Amino acid sequence: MTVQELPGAAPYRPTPPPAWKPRTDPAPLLPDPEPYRVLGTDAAAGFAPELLRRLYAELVRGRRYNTQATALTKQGRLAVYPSSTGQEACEVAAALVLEDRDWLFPSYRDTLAAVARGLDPVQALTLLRGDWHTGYDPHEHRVAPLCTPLATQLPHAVGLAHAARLKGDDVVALAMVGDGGTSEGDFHEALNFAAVWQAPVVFLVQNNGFAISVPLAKQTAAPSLAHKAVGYGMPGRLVDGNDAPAVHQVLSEAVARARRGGGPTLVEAVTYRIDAHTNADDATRYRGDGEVETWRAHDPIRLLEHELTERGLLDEDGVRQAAEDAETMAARLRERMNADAELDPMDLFAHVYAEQTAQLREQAAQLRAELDAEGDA
Amino acid sequence: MTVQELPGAAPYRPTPPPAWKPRTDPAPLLPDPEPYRVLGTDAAAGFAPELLRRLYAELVRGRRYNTQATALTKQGRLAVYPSSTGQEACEVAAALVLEDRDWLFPSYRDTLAAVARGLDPVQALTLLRGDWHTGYDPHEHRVAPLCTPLATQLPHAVGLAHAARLKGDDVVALAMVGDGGTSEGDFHEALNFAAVWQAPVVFLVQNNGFAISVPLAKQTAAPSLAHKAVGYGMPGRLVDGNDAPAVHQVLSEAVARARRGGGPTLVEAVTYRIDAHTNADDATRYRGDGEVETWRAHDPIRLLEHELTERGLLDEDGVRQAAEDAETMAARLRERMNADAELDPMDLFAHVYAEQTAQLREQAAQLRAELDAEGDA
Amino acid sequence: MTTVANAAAKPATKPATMAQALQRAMRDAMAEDPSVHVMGEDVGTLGGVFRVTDGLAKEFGEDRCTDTPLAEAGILGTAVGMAMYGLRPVVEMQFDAFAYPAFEQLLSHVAKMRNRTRGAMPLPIVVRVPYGGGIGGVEHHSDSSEAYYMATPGLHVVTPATVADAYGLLRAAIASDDPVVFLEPKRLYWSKAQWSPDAPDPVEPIGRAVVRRTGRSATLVTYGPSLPVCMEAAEAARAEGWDLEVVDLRSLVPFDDETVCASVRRTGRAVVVHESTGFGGPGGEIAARVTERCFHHLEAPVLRVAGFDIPYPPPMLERHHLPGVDRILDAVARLQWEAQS
Amino acid sequence: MTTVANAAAKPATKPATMAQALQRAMRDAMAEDPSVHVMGEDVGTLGGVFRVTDGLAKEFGEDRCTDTPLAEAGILGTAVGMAMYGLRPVVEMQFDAFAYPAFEQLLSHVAKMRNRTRGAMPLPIVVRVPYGGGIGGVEHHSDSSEAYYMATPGLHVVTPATVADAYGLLRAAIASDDPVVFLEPKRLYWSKAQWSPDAPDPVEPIGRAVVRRTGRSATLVTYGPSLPVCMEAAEAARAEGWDLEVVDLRSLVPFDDETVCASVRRTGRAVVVHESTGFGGPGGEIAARVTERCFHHLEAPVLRVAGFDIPYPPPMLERHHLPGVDRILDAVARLQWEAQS
Ligand SMILES: Cc1ncc(C[n+]2csc(CCOP(=O)(O)OP(=O)(O)O)c2C)c(N)n1
Ligand SMILES: Cc1ncc(C[n+]2csc(CCOP(=O)(O)OP(=O)(O)O)c2C)c(N)n1
Ligand SMILES: [Mg+2]
Ligand SMILES: [Mg+2]
Repeated sequence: MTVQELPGAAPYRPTPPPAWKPRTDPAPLLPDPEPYRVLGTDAAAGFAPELLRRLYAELVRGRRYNTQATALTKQGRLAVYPSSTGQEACEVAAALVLEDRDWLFPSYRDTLAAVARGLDPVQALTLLRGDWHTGYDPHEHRVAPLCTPLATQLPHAVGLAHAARLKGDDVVALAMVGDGGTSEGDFHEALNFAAVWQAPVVFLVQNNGFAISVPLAKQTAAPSLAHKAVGYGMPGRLVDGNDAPAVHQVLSEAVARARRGGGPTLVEAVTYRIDAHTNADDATRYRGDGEVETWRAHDPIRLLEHELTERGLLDEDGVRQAAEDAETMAARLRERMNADAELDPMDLFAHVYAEQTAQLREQAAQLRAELDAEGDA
Repeated sequence: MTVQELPGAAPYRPTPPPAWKPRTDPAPLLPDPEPYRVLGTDAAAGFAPELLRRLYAELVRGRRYNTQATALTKQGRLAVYPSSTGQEACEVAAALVLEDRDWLFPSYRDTLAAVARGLDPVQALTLLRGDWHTGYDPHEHRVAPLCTPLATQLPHAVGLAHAARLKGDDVVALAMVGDGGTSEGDFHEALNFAAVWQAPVVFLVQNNGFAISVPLAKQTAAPSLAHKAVGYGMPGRLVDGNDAPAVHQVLSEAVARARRGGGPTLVEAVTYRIDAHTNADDATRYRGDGEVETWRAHDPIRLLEHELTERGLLDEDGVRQAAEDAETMAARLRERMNADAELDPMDLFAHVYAEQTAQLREQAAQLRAELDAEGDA
Repeated sequence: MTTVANAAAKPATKPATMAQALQRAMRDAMAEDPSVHVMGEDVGTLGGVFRVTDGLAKEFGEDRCTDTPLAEAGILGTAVGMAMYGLRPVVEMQFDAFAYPAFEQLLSHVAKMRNRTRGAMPLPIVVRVPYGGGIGGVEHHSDSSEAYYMATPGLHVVTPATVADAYGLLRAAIASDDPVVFLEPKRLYWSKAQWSPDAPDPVEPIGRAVVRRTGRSATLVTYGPSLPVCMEAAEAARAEGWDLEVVDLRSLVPFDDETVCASVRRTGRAVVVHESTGFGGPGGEIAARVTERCFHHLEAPVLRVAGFDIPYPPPMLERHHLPGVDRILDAVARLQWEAQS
Repeated sequence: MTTVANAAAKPATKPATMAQALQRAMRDAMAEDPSVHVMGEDVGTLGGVFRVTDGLAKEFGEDRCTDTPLAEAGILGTAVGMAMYGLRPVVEMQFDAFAYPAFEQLLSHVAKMRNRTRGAMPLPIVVRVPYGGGIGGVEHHSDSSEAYYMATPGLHVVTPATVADAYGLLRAAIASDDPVVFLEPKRLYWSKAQWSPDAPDPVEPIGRAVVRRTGRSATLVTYGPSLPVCMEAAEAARAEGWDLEVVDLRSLVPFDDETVCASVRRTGRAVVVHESTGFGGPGGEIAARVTERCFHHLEAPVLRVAGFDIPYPPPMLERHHLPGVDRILDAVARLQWEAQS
């Protein structure tokens, strides 16, 4: 076929090109240029004192949980602990904005969010203690298994939210991921599916400045991680991750939007990992004390404490009360974690399949025999 | 540690939060709201007549190449052919904007771009004829193997461009991908690496409306695919993919930017796949004739022909000349493809490793013996 | 895991292709159970590139049979989330090699979720993978990837070789509370058999091999695309005086040691036949476990006829790669008949 | 493929860990050949989570030892492009299970590029994968993924078990013009040996197994993390009157049939030992090919001692999963000694 043979070719009169219309309006999708803040601004006055006090109490508990868990690694009671010290505002807000029927999809760093949602801390720490993988029934508190392969839990959150919507349930999923995790292909695929399906899901990126040793500048050249939302056609929000009411507000709005059928939102919370990556990491290899100190000054608890104190919503008694509550929780956790986990090696074969295969039955019998022989010896 | 024990805690005076600065300015990264067009606008006057004539000749050849290759599938001379009819402006421009030392990374649909870059069409079609996988030495014309697993060639382009830059060579890589391919994780990872490394690479997305049967609306909710650039911190450009000089200009600018160290660009060319996905596909299952007709009216060849004719740069002789050239090319291709490929089954073992393993030597000997036995029988 | 088909009054059979039987299995499962969802690339409007999901979107709506964005990890990953919420996703991977981007999700989540959660979060997902060669596909369209799946505890790996099994095994896979990788032999999609969609043959639960042809001289152990080749070889072997038994595994995981070993103990000789590459392929496991269990019944080592240890060849050369009748007979001839006791 | 180390005047040896030997191998390769680039997550400033790349970024600059964005397919995919342009990338995957997102790139490109292009585009890439358990790692940190790599033609698959081999094999891998999956046994990273970094033992080209201990009763065939266990088992076996030979494969692909079969023919009995799951694991292939080649020398079937067919256990239970001395001796005891001729 040559040009001339094109159907209806000559004489050719150009018609207007096929209509182009953007699928979504990019402008309202663009995140604010600065992280949204509440504390120290006029917006703070709009928050109910109960919410602020609740946040404060949870932050204090959260910090204590982090220090306690870290201490447990030193005592050999945890195999490893990735601390969220400095990130408690994100962890706590993520838990508090959800309804009971909603689902939380934590990453391996987010045991605190799971605990703030109501999970037994000992169960939340099972993975890191090493007696089993997921230490809880995910359906009980609607907390998905703590996820170690980075960003791989994001498509799960999308699928679950999508399924709930198909079933007519007004359930929202909130999925947590780190700045490093945003580089993974699964992040991209999850956000794209969510936007195409208009799934009721909220993605919370805790940008804590590092992926282990790799700083954000080596992770992305984007204006902000929230700007990634534009490429999926969903709103992106940028928030100060150490400002608990701000995080709470932004996430609440995103959850509400998702619940009313408005689709997914990407939230970037700018925060900082005060501790090393895990107790096994040596952060001095890749960052200076100065940076850490700057962020310590922007501590989520102090920020909120200052606001509450200034406004007369918190006095010395209140501070002491919060600290004591946290101490009680920590003592309880320490005590329970000091008890040896009860282990049955035969569990290794119990849950691989709904029904044990003949091969696994054979192998279980082998181990049973070995254990019996050991016992006899 | 309780709040009070935070180093240097009381009295706490809030300091300004740690500095926030966007890594790149999002505003200039945002693509134009409408696809950029040259034909039918004043911009057309700025183009050298030689370039426009060259583009025209290549488009006509390209169309003829497409129809010829499709015909070869009917004659059983090609196993399969994914036609780029209607997309010739993108294919041709992608080839023409590159210098000899640059690299082209085509997808499986882009044999035309490879041919326009100088590759022997028979070699370009080897994969689709089925006598070998890649039918050419990629180093000869700096054309990477035609890539079938979608978007997987994009990180290759980034790595090659990065390597060239590390070696001090001012080489640019241009990688081609479809609208469907942008949903793959590899697309995301490639663009992110490119932006972080400021690699001299240009990503050309041919948005032809469909991934086989799946329309763009089920593929993305983004304002445009070009908007995805924002999330990586690179410029995104939106261009009418049937407007050859427009595509040529946008790609040239992106290549120049990459070459002078300005980093990667994402270009979305809005076009349309006039034929079915491949000769094996039945497009009537998922789209109506009306849509196809609208796009036929916006045919890249006609658009350019009209412009050239109006401006007196092309007369009937010129049209005939282009058609005849194309016909000669097609006749030659037909003839050469009608010759049976020469095949040596022993090649199966020749290139798996630099040195054949003992196991492959054994297996080659087995096949040799079988073939000899066949020959004897 | 439940057995799904039950023998009713048997209406007359008529010819059906394997693709039709698979379609019918999904259709019937979707009609019976609203939690069954089909998803993948081009499965909706188009009905799949092999038309295996033809008509499902029309009958059940796009929410039950969904054209997804083009991203395999995303497809399987969202299916995991859907299964967490109680759905039973049936995922189509368009071709074998295009399942690779989903391996992370498959290996680290799909296979492990039940175990990680002590059974609290089973994932009843079926991953349908058209596999194998023989259809003249260009590169990446003809891989035999079963070894990867077999090496991943927590998955069931199933592959039909007949029209009736295509229906029965897919129904069983969808009914299974565990994830099943369901390997569909591409080149058998258009194979036909007399079959009644209205009274499909009862199918046993996943995990049972079947003797397709009894014989006394040696056992051919095979599955999926290689079954018809083995049946043909067994026919041809008669001329050489060999009476071959043919075992169709149907399920690679769990593996039916009982049926396979019973056959090999009877015949004393065995050849494993598959398209997948030999080295590191399924045949090694099969030969090893048969030998472990039947050593003193073996007159000769268990041999393997497999694809060569090379990337899958281009269309024009694939016939040299694929196990054919002659290569099988050559292997049978090497079973040390001179040593016959 | 070239042999890289040459015996010079031998300076005194001193104790070194496997991690140090690996570091030294990269360092020496980078110093000799400017096209060698190390890349991965945390390999630069931090020196890798196992410190195997410690100091390389400092010595050679961030362009030669690069902290990449966090995306395994992207890392391997860009390495492919770099190799296309003549570099020799050495890629680190942080842990075994985190290599899975890169499988698509590995299976469809890295393994196939040379073949696809008739040798025009070889990819001299080394993919370093810390693998295996025994270090108390939580889930996804202790997988033995070698079966996946073995089933993929076009890859070399290598794993050192000693400090000297760690250096020699990694040098050979980097020097190889083909892609090499280099499996580093995590739990041997801190194992020590007397070794001289200045005159490393000459190493043979990739593909040669080595007899680590001679013996007459039976052969233990093993590799990587299981070698020390097998050596211990062989010591312990003396008390039972068994004199065990131990073969360290070093290279799973290409496989050294010659060395392995020579040993098994001598001893007449064999046990394959590895951490990877048994079903579908490397042992099946090894047992099958040894049996094919040595059938009439075998007094008993080749047995396998492997990890169970389960997802890798949590830290507190891993000792029950890993092949230990007792389990190896049990297997040796089942080698039908009563049938001894
Ligand atoms: C797929 C995958 N690759 C690599 C790792 C190893 N790894 C664990 S944490 C981590 C850094 C994560 O950084 P980020 O996403 O920012 O989360 P953060 O640790 O800061 O909370 C890496 C590389 C992993 N867990 N999963
Ligand atoms: C990883 C992968 N998944 C699936 C396929 C099968 N497939 C081939 S082409 C195609 C559609 C591609 O659409 P698009 O990217 O828009 O390119 P186009 O065909 O329109 O040029 C699909 C799904 C593939 N080749 N690779
Ligand atoms: Mg981080
Ligand atoms: Mg398209």
